[in-house]
Amino acid sequence: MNERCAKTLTIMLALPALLLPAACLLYILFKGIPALDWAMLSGSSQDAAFGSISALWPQITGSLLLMLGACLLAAPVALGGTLFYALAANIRQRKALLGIMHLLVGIPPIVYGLCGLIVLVHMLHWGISLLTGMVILAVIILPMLLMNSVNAIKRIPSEKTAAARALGLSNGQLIRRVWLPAAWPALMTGLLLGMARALSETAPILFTATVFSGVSWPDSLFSPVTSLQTHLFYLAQEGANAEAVDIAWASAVILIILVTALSFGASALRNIRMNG
Amino acid sequence: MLNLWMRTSALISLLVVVVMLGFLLQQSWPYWQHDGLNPLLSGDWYPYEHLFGLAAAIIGSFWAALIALAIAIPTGLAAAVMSTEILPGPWRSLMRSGMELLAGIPSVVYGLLGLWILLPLLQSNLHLLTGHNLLAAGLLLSVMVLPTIMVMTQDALCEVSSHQRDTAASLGMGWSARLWRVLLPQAWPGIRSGILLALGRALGETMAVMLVVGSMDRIPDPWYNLLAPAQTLTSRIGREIGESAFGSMHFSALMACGLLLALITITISMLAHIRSDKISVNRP
Amino acid sequence: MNTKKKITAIAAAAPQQVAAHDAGDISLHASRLSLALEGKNILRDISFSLPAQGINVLIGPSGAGKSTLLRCLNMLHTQWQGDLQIMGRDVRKWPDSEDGLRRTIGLIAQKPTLFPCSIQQNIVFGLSRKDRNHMPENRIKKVLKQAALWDEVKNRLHDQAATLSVGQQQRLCIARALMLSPNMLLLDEPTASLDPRSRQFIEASLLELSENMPVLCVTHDIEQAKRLGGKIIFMCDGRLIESGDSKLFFKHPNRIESREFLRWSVCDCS
Amino acid sequence: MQRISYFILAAVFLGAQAHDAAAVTLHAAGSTTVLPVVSTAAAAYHRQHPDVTITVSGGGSGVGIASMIQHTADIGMASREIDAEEAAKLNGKVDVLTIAKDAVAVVVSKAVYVGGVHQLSLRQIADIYRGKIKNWETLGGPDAQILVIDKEASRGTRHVFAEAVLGDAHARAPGASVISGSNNEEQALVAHSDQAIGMLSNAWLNDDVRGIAVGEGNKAIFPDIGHVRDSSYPISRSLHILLSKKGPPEAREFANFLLSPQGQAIVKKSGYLPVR
Repeated sequence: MNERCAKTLTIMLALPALLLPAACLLYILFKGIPALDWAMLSGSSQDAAFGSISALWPQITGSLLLMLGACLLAAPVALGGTLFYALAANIRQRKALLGIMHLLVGIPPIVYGLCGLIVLVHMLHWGISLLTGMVILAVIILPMLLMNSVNAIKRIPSEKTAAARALGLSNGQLIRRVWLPAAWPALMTGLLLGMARALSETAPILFTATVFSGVSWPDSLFSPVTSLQTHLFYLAQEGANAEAVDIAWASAVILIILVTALSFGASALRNIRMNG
Repeated sequence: MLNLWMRTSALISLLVVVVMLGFLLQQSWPYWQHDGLNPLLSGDWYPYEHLFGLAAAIIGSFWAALIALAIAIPTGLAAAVMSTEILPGPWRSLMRSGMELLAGIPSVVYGLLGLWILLPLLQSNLHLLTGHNLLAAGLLLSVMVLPTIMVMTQDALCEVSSHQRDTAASLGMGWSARLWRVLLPQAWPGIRSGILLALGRALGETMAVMLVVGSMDRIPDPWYNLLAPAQTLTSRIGREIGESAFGSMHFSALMACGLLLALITITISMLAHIRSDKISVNRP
Repeated sequence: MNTKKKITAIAAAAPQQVAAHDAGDISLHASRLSLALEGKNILRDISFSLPAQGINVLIGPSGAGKSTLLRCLNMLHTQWQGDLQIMGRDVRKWPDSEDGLRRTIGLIAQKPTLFPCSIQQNIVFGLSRKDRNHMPENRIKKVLKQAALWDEVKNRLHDQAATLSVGQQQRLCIARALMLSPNMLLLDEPTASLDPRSRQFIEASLLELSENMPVLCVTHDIEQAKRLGGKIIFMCDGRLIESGDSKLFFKHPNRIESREFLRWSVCDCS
Repeated sequence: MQRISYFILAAVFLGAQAHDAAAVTLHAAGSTTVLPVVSTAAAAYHRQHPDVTITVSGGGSGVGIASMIQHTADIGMASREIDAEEAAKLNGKVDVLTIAKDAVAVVVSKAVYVGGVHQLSLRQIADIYRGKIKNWETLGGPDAQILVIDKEASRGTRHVFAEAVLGDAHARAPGASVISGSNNEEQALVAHSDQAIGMLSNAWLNDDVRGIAVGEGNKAIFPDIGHVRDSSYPISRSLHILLSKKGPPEAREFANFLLSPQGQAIVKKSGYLPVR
């Protein structure tokens, strides 16, 4: 009797956790799908005036550019850091590296934005630009990527490494022929999750990389972009304009589809690792 | 070549921390020099009168985070217990996917949800002047940190060995006794890390909070009044950073907010890291 | 509160009633136990019974399903088919649910598993909160003596349990099970990972305990089975092959599988 | 891996550079009151001059002026006059062009307007913002507490409003109960409430957000274009764009476009008063 009470109580407490994901998702889809039609995705923002900007391609392009740039910048550093951890570091350096990564993970994204504003926008005179946004997002996802790849390398059985060493493989050969083939699904999983994270961060790029409108394709790395995330924020403030609100929900749906696709990809890769 | 790459990468990681904290301190230095630590105790923030009191924002940040945790901890723990100890396997992974989905929704979308569902609800049900208040921020944050707590607790519960479970069961301990006396105590280090990470996330969340908190620089009066518009550190930064001139005292004060936020969250994540440092540091 | 007390009272009373009724005859009776997990037949048609006291040894090669059978007996596995009576009572209809059944049967696992607290707290871990707080010293002393551990831990009852050696830990597990005053003791290879001295201690205390209650000890060690004596149950590949008196079994095994096992310590039953 | 990623990075960079060599991108930032005009004009201008792209972002008049000081934008947008401190920093390096005139309307929720509040004197408005009047009943409206909406300190609308009503552009408003940012955000706040008062450019008025007359007795004046033109409405202002004297010539051409009949037509369509 007592046990049943305890279980019922637990389920009651847990109910919000069951219902919330479904409720949030359904509400967003309910609001966003009707507003989402192909006409919105085509054309260029230059054709439309303020508040009725209905072509979302420039925003999607901007978001994807920021995301790809961030990954291209962060991935080599994360991989290099992992190899340093695995091959060159002594115990103290290892602890220090992990400590630094935990420290970086804890810092709120907006603080990265502030530092980017000081150093990149003002001191290096990059201005509000695509490159600034890429670098800031790269720093934000760096600790995630690095910790993930350290774990991936650690999960390779030490016998494999020892056997390769016994065959006289050099560090480079060891990495290329043993570690990468064994760890690539895990590394890719981390990368995909990092991409999802870069797509959903808004605060740090709001005042360092993006503008309200006027960009369909950035001229160079030093020109600003528009992005889905920040577009959503601008539109979210326009509560009274029915059309803007529709577009906001549509943007939310697109953003969630992109993020979910990435994390589903990550899950699929995780399963490959389990099976293979 | 390989060596150079490895060492450069490690150095970059270190450099990021040093550069970030260094420049934050450098830019906020005029602010600290101007008034010392006094502004931490004052709630008056009037940039044009050169009054930069941080107390209202600090108190607001902590209130919002505490409300979030007060809701998310029981719910998250119960959800984790339910999924690992009550539900059969397939349901467990469904719940986990749900949580990952919740965690994947960008914070600005939560802001949109808050603005369009939560605020009108609060305003009409509690008969308030406006739904913009600390409670709204706390409620929104609780949804956002729920996945952190739930997933960390789930992992921690799964790590309790089956030997411990079987032994407790074969001593005739009931379900709730096993939960309270064996599972939760042994999973506590993991749960604690989850809670601390959630606290850090709640303190540092910007977009959603900024849209619903009301942005009034006022210390809640009386101190437990959560139904009036208030301010948080992140919302202050997000709203005002664009309008302050680089190098001005206003800019410096905002950097001080950022530094403060960074120091608080670093302390929290270090606390979470030190005790949960189970990752062995052996050569793979 | 009231209900709970009542149920506890019934559980405590039940065995005595049964004992009076069955007059020290049979304490456990299993007939046609089968268990399939994930489509694999682990146990097939197992029938046996245990007398009201004395030692019983469940022997067989590894993978024979011995541990699984033990876990079925105290309902850690519940999906089995067949009929199982303990103290003359159907285990599926136990008055105080599975937890009450498990308090009546002490199960000791192969790997000593202690909780991260002191030795004394470990001993009283299975009791209710009230009993934990007001446990007389001499009761603890008694169970520790029964488990042949008292002399080694009498001065360090408040030390962390993890500071004990593995052999001592296993005896602590036995003491912890005895603390619940079980009517039966099941042991899953209790000495498999222990040094000879600890093994000796445990075997001695098992023989002593078996004078008052049935003890069922799983082992794959033929020598240990010989030392313990009593009744032998021989299992192989999820089937019960042969059971009977220990001396007879070792001298004249009836079945070819038994002979093979006694000679090579392995057998092929499939 | 590393070499590949740098190659890709370089390719992206060059690709972006080579996209349109003759293209010029101008960046406009500042007041959200001016933003709709500039945003629409920028789109129209781009259609006529495809080689000039103008990106637009908001932030408020303070941002518009600060971005001229910091050289982070080519065109600044401001809905208030430059104050002494800013003028000292600008040091005469910037031209200020007035492109439109506008009234800052005192707005109330529909329920308040319907409930009987059609006009307020400057003194009454000041008392509301100072926290001396807290209920609409005092002013002849419904019995409801007043939701006093203030704006972020950098917003041009607030400067003009505070100067006219409270006597100082930076005056505190201790009676305020919530702070809003952009005009859109404030419009949404007023529309969602039944008891709000706020300040909005008169281009944002609609059925849910009603402007009220300002003044004593029968001398009260509604904030419409006619009263702005003859300067009788007490809370009015000029909308400016700021151009650096050393800035790109394209920025100046765009300014001329804004002052041309076509540009002024956009001003009028946006709800403001043309200057030419």
